[in-house]
Amino acid sequence: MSASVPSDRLGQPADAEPDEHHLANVRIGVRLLSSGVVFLFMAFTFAFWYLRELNSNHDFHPANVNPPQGYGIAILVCVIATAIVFRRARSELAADHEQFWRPTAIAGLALGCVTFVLQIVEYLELPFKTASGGFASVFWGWTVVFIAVWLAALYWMETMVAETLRRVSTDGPAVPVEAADACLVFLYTLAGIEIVGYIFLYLVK
Amino acid sequence: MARRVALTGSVAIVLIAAVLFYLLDFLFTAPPAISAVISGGEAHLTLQTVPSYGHAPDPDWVSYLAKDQDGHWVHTTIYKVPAHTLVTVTVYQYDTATGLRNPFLGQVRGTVGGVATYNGKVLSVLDPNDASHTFTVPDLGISVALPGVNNNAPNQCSAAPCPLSEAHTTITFSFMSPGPGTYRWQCFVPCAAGFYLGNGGPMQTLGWMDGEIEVT
Amino acid sequence: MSAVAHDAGGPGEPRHGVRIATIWAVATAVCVPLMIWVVGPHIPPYNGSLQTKEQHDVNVTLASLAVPILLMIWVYFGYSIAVFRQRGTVIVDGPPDTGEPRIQVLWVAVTSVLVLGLAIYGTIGLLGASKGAGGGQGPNPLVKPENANKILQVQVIGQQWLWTYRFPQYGGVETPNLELPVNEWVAFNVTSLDVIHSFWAYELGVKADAVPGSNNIAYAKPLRLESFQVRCAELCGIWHGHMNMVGQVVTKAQFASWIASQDRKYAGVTKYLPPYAPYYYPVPLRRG
Amino acid sequence: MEATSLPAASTAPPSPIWRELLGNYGLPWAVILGIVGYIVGHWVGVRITVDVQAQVETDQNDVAIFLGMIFAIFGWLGGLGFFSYPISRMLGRPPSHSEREDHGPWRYLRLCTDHKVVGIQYLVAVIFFFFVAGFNAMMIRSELTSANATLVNAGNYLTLVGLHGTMMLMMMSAGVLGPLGNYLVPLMIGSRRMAFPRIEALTLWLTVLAGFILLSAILLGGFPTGWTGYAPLADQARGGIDAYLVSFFLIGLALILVGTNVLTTVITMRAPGMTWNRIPIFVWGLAATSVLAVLAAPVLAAAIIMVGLDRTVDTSFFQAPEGGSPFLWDNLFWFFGHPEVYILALPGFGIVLEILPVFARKPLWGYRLAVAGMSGVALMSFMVWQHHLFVSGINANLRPFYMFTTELISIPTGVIFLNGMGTLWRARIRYTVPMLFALSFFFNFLIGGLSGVFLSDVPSDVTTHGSYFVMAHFHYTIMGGLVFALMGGVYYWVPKMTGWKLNEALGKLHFWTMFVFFNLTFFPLFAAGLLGMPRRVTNYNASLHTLNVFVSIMAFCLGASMLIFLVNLVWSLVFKREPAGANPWESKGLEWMVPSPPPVHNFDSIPVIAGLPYTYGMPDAPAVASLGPPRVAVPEGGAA
Repeated sequence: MSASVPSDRLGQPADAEPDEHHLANVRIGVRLLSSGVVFLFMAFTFAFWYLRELNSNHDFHPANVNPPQGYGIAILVCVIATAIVFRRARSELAADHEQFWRPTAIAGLALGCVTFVLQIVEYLELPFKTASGGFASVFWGWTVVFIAVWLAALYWMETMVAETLRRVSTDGPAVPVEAADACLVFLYTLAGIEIVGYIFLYLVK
Repeated sequence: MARRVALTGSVAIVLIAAVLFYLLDFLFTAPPAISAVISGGEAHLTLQTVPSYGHAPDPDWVSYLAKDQDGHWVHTTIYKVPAHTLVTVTVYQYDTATGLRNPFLGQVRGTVGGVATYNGKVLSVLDPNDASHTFTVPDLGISVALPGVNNNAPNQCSAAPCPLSEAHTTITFSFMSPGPGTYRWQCFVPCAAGFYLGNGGPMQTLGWMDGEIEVT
Repeated sequence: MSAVAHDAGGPGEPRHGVRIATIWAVATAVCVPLMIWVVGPHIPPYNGSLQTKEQHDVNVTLASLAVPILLMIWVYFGYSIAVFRQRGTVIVDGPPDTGEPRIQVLWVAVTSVLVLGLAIYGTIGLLGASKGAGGGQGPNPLVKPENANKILQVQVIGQQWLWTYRFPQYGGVETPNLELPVNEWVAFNVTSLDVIHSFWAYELGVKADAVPGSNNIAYAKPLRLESFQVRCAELCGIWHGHMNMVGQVVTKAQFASWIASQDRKYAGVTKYLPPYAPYYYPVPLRRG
Repeated sequence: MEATSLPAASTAPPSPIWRELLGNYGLPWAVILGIVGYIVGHWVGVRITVDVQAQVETDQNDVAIFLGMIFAIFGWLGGLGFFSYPISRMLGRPPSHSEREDHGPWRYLRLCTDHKVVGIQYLVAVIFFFFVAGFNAMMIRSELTSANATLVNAGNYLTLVGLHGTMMLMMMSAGVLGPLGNYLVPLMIGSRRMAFPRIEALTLWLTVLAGFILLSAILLGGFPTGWTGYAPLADQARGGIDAYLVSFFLIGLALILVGTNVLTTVITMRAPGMTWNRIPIFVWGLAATSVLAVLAAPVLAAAIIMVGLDRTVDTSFFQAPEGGSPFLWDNLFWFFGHPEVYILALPGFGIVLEILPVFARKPLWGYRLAVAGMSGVALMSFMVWQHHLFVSGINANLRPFYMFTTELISIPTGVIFLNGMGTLWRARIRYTVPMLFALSFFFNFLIGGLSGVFLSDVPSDVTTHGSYFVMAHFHYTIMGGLVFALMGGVYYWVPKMTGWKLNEALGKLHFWTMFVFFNLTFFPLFAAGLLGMPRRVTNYNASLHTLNVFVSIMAFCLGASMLIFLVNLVWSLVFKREPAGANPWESKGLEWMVPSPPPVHNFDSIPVIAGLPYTYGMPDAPAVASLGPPRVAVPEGGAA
């Protein structure tokens, strides 16, 4: 599908300034959506502490239900690494080092994909199924929703990488730095959520 | 202008058709009512409980069936009974035991003499773990637990209406019908397989394990 | 565009403020006593129990407090609709006042004081003589009557579409009908076997959600020998509206003979009942 | 509308062959791909769970229904062409703001990023689903004319109540943000479009799809839980509950997106000169609502995901015997529930305070107080949710706290009355239809608010919780408050949106019948509640029979009065079409300085705002904005 030729429908030449708001909108929009996502995971966090405290029928966390610590750490590290690598890529972009921005951004995207794959593999190797108590439910609920939201982050990084690779004109940065900043805000939010999730899913007994 | 009239008219017709479909196909659907057989000043009701109905729309659902005036098994739970007469109920029970959620309902209540005959034995309390279904009319204080067929009985019935040749238990009891009115009745054993706590689907749908006794 | 009549409240302008205030004062002076003494007594719930008396008093107080506020708004709006009208066809603008900080501060202050008062009043009602005003207070109630564990305990078991009651102090007998001694404290331990119901004894002013896996305690002290309707106040499935029964408040002696008769009547099934517990997890647990 | 100076603008290649053959993206394709998606999803779902015993026995495979609906959503969005932009972005093309828009009536059945088209689409959708839910209400009242279940059997009655409640709340939460928000916010803050035009169209089509998915609950056997969807009952219900969950999830998603869109537009795209205290009060109302929508809807989405997992993969979030707890749903749902009811109330405040100055010919009295009031309501609505659970047995020691916060929130809510009274002081009131609705809002919301004070008091709440008293309270605040305000907004702004006047006589007839019969319908229900009639029941004791028959008759008259509104809309907008001109109400709002209906680009050049649009009674005050020279053949560039 080709990008439509931006012409005003009534044949009048388009106005000159609609684009100036785009980056400001993305900046505000990502902060709003990130706070929405934080509330989404706050609901799961509340579910964990609430069910743990109630521990109805002493079946919240049966002894044999233990998440694989190895995968937990691996996913945590990958999520944080994605954020750090992409932050590095952003500073390259800001410093107009086009040649460093490209590989670092691709590395960030790759790390994101690794995180996704790791989570899927963890599901296959998971010792407990969904029907083993409140903790297992919260574990599955949290990780499934996190991976779904993580896909949105991957999509965003992918669009920036694709836009860089496809560049036609060479003046100015491949991707507006503000767009990279906005994506970073989203990545920081998800990294923070993953840290909180890691603590109560893997460490708290 | 004519085009606009036609457009608005056609939209109106489509909407009215949708409303009628919604009303007739969903809201006002109710199982047919059958009336008890009257003989010699007494009313007789013959019911049957099957583990799975076996036909559309829900083949796997557990259900009651009732014999109408001329002896055909009808898939309904709405029974018409004359007022202030002795009603004798015979239930052929084809399902296996699931066990009562509230053991109290093993107690036979509200029947003549406070007893019911299970395969010939007269009892006033049934062991809750043997119960497969109940016939309970809470507003009238009537409650009779129906024992189940043992699990490994040979010829178990799987599709309604089940013939008497297949494994079943027979329960008979009688009660005095009250003044005119509509009284809901239901099964209190969580027998809706596949639903959480066994209380979904057929247990919450008129015509399967819930019904009304219309006293006229 | 609209012509502007800049009438800055000249001498001919009637003193609207004073008029509105007087109308309001007269109306309040008439209506508040009307509400307290004439309408008030008819506001349900009536005096079936200590709890309904508390609820009745709260309702009457709130109603008689609401009357002046209601009248203030009605009189003001009625007056402005009648008097501050556009006269003639030419559209004339009113005075350009955009806000009086003093009035705003006064309004917020008055409403805050009113609200604070209501909250304190409600809390006093909650913690007062009615010991929780008949509402369910969960496993460890905030407010208990004196020697709470010696009063009559009634376990209310809600299940999909029937209320049954167990009496732990009388051998754990379970019965579908309920009789209570008059002028005695009773503790309802409300629980459920499947989904959320809500035990509502209307005339006793008791309402407590029946939640599976939790014991919800509500206190009541019936005061009159009357029957009370029991209904389910939380949607629980097809027969939610039919989960009704009628209980009876009887004298202490009648209660003793009734509970003994229930013991005899249901002796057969009592031995099958699970041991008395604040809540039950009945089989089948998984899907049936 | 794009500036031609985009960095990598490429001329559009000729449309691909398949596009010519199959015709364009649009509603027909959306419906076809939606249905095909459901069939494929259902088939896949059945294949996946062929060995899961629990799913087989219920004759209705929840996994298959959920998968079917998810595929249907993707089919619907694909058919409308929503995936073409993300795919082009993933292929590296630069962001663009407008789909290929063409004019003519068919753009209303297609993905169109013009905020005015989306506004009208929303209005039609909200009114359509409002009437569907209203029809359900008529069926409920006709069932309640008899003291026990006669017309509709008890099981279907619960689906009826659930459909009425859920659809009304779904449509009313987007009821003002959608139509009036999308249409008017750009016009009132001097911008050409919303911040994210494509997301705006997405929220519309998600809302429409959610409405139809909820209606499909009938085909899946209905759901017994009502709009609150309480926990173990939701786990246990038949297939219809899946339709309820998916449609409420879509509405939650649409709420987050429309909230983000409106709030971002207000923050970044105000015309030069429009400082924070020059924003019209209606836009403030929507901004406060958007904050609530963005933060509260995700909690609902999480709770719905939990029930979905409980029903499909056998987790036990809400199953007490398995380590879950029904209280979890209570808390999560009402944590969303109370901000939701303020998402319903705040737009009503915004509309009324916008209409009042115009017909009282006086500036809005206490503008800053109104803004503070709305923000106060938005902030505190997250701290009151357990007043729905006073008798549920959850942490009894917090009762006084929640009683206090619930009483506290009535202060900012009460501020609206002071604004109204101040604006009417020595005003020059014109009794046009919008003004009648605005004034009746105060009458109804006063009764709703005071009954709310009763409910927030625990001793009084013990009898009234879960009874018809609560039902009358929230009908007074939502129908008496929001729907009356929305009707006022429709009568006030439809001449601007369509360019045609709504018939004044029919409007007044509609108002008076609606106002009288609304009060006659719902005021007696306070008494029914206090006399012990629980909500959502088919049978009540005989002593309430005459009261219920009276209320049912009044409800039918209320339904008839809503039909008058429909007749007025169809008559005035389809047949009579009497032109309304740019400013029929002599208002000073910015949206009234452009022709009605406004041109696609709203303003010839971005206006410079001079002050608040409430300068009534100030003859020397400048107009709210200077629009700059009208657009000539070749405009000399952008904003003045």
